[in-house]
Amino acid sequence: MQLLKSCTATVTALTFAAILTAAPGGGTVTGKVTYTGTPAKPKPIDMAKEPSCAKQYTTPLMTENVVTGSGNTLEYVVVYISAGAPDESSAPSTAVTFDQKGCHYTPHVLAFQVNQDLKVTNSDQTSHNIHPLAKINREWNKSQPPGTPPISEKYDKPEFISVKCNIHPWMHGWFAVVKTSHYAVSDGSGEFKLPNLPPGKYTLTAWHESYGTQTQEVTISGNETKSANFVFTAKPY
Amino acid sequence: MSDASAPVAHQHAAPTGLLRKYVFSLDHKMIGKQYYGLALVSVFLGMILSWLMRFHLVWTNAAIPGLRLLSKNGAPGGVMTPEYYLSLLTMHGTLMVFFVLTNAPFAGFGNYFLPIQIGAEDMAFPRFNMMSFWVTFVAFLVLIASFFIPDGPPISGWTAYAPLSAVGKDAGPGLAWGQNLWAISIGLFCVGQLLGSLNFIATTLDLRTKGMTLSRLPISTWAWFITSCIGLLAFAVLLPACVLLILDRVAGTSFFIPAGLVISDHLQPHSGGSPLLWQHLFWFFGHPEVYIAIVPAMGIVSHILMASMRKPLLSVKVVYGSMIAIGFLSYMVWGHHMFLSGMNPFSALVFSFPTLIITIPATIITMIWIGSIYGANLRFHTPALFSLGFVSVFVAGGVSGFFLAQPSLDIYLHGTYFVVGHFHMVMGVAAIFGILAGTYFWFPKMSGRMMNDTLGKIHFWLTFIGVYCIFMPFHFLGFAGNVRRYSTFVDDYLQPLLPLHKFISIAAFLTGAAQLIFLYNLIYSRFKGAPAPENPWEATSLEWSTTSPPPFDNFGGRHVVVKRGPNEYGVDGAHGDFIMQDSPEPEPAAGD
Amino acid sequence: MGKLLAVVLLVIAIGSAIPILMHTWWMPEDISSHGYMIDKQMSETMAESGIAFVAAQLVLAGFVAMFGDKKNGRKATHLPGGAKAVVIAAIALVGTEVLAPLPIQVQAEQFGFYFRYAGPDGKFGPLHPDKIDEGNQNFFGLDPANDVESRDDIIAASLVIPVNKPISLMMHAKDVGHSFYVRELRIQQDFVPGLDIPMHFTATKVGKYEIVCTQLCGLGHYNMRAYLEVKSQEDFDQWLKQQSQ
Amino acid sequence: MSSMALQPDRGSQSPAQTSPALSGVWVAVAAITMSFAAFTSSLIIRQASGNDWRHLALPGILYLNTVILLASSLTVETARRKGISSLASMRFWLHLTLTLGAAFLAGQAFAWHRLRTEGLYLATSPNSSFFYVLTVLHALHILGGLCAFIYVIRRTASASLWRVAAIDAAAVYWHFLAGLWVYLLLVLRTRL
Repeated sequence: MQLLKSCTATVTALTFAAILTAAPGGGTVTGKVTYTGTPAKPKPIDMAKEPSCAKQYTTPLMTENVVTGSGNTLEYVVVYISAGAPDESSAPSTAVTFDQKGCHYTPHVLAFQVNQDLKVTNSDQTSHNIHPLAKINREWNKSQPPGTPPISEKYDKPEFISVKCNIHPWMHGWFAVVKTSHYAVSDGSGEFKLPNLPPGKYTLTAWHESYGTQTQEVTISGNETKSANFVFTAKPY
Repeated sequence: MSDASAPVAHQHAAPTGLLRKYVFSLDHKMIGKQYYGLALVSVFLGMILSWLMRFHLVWTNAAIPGLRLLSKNGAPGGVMTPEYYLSLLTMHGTLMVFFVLTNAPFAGFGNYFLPIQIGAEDMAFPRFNMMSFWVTFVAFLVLIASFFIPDGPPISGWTAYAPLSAVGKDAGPGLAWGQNLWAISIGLFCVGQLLGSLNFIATTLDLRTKGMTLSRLPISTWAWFITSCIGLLAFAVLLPACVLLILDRVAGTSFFIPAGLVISDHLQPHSGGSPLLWQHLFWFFGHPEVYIAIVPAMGIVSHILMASMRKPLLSVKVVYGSMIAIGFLSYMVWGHHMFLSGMNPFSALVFSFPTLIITIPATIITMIWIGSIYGANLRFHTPALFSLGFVSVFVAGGVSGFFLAQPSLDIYLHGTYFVVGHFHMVMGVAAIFGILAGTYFWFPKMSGRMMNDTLGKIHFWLTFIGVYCIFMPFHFLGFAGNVRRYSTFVDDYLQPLLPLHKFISIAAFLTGAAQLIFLYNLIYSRFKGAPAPENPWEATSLEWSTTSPPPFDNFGGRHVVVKRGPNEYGVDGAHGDFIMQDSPEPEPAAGD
Repeated sequence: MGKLLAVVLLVIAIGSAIPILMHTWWMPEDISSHGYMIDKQMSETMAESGIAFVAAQLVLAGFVAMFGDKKNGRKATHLPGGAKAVVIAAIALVGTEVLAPLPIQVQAEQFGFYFRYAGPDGKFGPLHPDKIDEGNQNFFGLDPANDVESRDDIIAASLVIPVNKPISLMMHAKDVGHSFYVRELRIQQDFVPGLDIPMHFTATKVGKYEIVCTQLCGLGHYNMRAYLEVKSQEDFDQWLKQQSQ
Repeated sequence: MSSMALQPDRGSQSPAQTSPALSGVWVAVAAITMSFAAFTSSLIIRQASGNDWRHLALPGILYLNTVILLASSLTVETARRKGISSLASMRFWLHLTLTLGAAFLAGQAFAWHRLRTEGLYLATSPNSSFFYVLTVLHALHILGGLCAFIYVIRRTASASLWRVAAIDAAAVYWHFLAGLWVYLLLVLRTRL
């Protein structure tokens, strides 16, 4: 009886493992995010009030609301499957980390899944308060003195949450909480990649903090790699 | 309510049930002890909070053992966060000002001794009296509850300046439910104090025993009576302020919140309110509150000083007059707390003048105390020491008040530790010395046992030296421009001041630890102290002509008849150099 | 008649000036350690207004005496330069007193100070609280897309001022109550939300000083500060030019 | 409790022969005056501080309520004077007062209802905020007065030894509330 039970368990585990390892064989969506028009110039940040941070920069840190690359590419755009994929039953067990270093959030936009562990760390010699201005999820506001353990939190509903530090008003970042495991944030060259998509018809959404959202449909069959590009309209102010 | 017209409760036997005797007691003596006990719990709680704050100020990034258990969010890994420091600051101030400085010298001792000193069997409205304590107790529980909610206690200080206190969670942790609990607690506290003051006034006016004319009232009763008049009007103003604050917070009104505020990126949905309105209402209460704390202590100390000096004060009538003047003027000076609030310079002048005037009666009283010591036969028992210590710290705290009364100097000193030093000296330490003097003086009467005098003296010297070590340097910090209410000193110009802060912190730990001697003495003497005689201090007022402790109806069915004033010291009495107020012996010639 | 009026004016001017210069009715002797600043301020104001007062009376008296009606039909003339000269002279005269202060807006917020200079156009753009976007360095809620005046406004995290020049600070709170305290300036003034409070001062020494908040404003109160940089006029102009680029 | 309350007055040994109930009420009147002074001062400051004051037209029923309340002040005075000679007559006048007081509260409730149907809620404008705060708090004090009358009526039914202090105290309190209401009505009506 005992043996039978453990056998069943092993078989179940193997089946799951098979499914999981089989999944990577799906299709991939890659693309590039660009803009047209004239975006606002990044502005230098004056950290005079916090000398321990200011001295870490030889040239001032610039604002990151709109970060562009050569060829009109746009960084920090969250691209994710907003419809078509089944809702994830469980969040990944790995935690994502949001670091505060030099009075600056790294990364500027952090995407993670609903119910996934979020760790906020403070690498500075000064206290920060992490204040994600959630509207759908529960809002919290916690200080983190230097040298204290990371703050652990979770979000149980999808939302784009603006994150600020009241002590250092220039600090600003975003949590992109999504309910799918298929998401990416465009990199310095505006590129993103969503691998491992099983065949199906999907709605792809791209979100930018200043320029809003765009969607497009994409159909995946087999192991193909499809391309989907987004173009945002930039405004000078 | 239903008992409003029944002045006397004690014509039947004392209650025997535990609940009626110790909890929902109608007996003013038990209610007085309950107030005192609540103040005792609050003062040690407040002191522990001040320890935590002083520790954090000088060892900012060090973990405090056990703090993590108190608050997970407030002390991640045991290191205090800036907001938790402010939470503790708020709770320290609120506990000390309301639940200690108002409760102990006024409601505590006043409840116990005012009826006895006027020869009454109880307060005028025993049911109101009981309600007053239990409402205050609920206020205490509501306040303490804020420690146990996730966001913690409010961070807006004991003055709860709007709009910080009015806008809610956007402005920081503790400003959601923590601030609600604070406002509810203070509102309830006002109700409790209003009931108490009403009782004190009616009792003093109507229940004096035969022969107890107003001029024969002991000076402590005078002080309680004046204080209840101040408190009645002051708390009657704070209560509406709390009501309006709560409405702004929960009902979306805009009494204190102006338009166009953006807090944590959130445009507040309010319009047109006036933050200065809160300041006016609060300080209209707040300044009289200083005298609610200090006038009873003045009365207690005068009372004890006469018994220790074995002579009356130079002029008791002048002290009465000065206390009344202080009470009256305290309603005209609230604006001096707002010199920096954008009042026009003319109003600053208007408020500066009575502020300087109000120092005159306080100075008169102080000079009378000091002048009366000339030619006295001082008995240096513990209550006397604390009374003399009171005079000393009151002078120290009063003198610094001269600086702050002048707008041009206040502009430099207002936001600094100078103010912290000033009000801790004149309001905190002085009133606490009054409470301690009263405790050592009246403990025999309240418990029937003497407190240990040697321990008492050790306690006095450690405390007396300790408070000067703590609060004098605060003034120096103030001159150096050290800003108060900072949880960490990050400014460049504050760095050279850190050693002085370290000195203050260590002095605070030691002085606080010395209070454990008092606590031990209190508990030990309650059960093991030497039995107290009826009149251990050879004092004259009526509480000393009944047993220790007094019977349920205070005088064991005896109808006390008062023959003379309360200050018959330094005379040729039948039992020594004093004559009791109710003593039937004839008036002797005064012999100094 | 003109001569008489002139004489009377002269008597008034001199009669008013003498007691002031002689200190006949003056403030009592200062016996505080702090009062010298108030005395100094009073003397300065008195000297400036006094000179202006006497000069105006003298000029008036002179003109009255010189330009009385001579009956011989002299053609009326205007002051050389006309109204323009008068306006310029008036601006120059009053301007040193009233218009000269450099207007700077200071906004206190959780938890910092931000300073706004009007920029080359000399005008402050209007504020729109709903446009505040701190992550994008828009601390004041300017709307450069629609308000032309806002486009050249200079926002700084430090208060940079020229030495020996009157400064007019307009104090504005974004969220809750704050206070502006500079020990060296002997200045402390609350920000009251909903009120714009003016404050005037002149710094007399070049250097870098700390501005701190002394009104409990929330969890970051202890870290709410900025620097006051007092520069020479040339350095200040240089800095301003650099900022407006 | 009531047995205790019926004990004869011990004031015989007191030098001051006034009743604590009466002095207590006067003290309470002082405190309530202070509270409402604080509220109405706040109203004046608030009216001047913002430009969002929307002066509301008071519902007409308030004037009827005022008449009712003033009438009840007369009836309670009659009750107090009749009480010296006839307990039964006093009870009648007290019942009448009680009814008028209840009618006043009902009238106030109707006034609140009227404002709500006009879309004027507590948080609508500073004027409506103050209207609700002042009228509701005044109504709570009226409720307290009605409780006092019920107590006095019950006492007249059971006590053979009638102490006049309770009715005196209740009457003082009631007259004060009537005066307070007229003051509040004027403050709310007047645009400063």
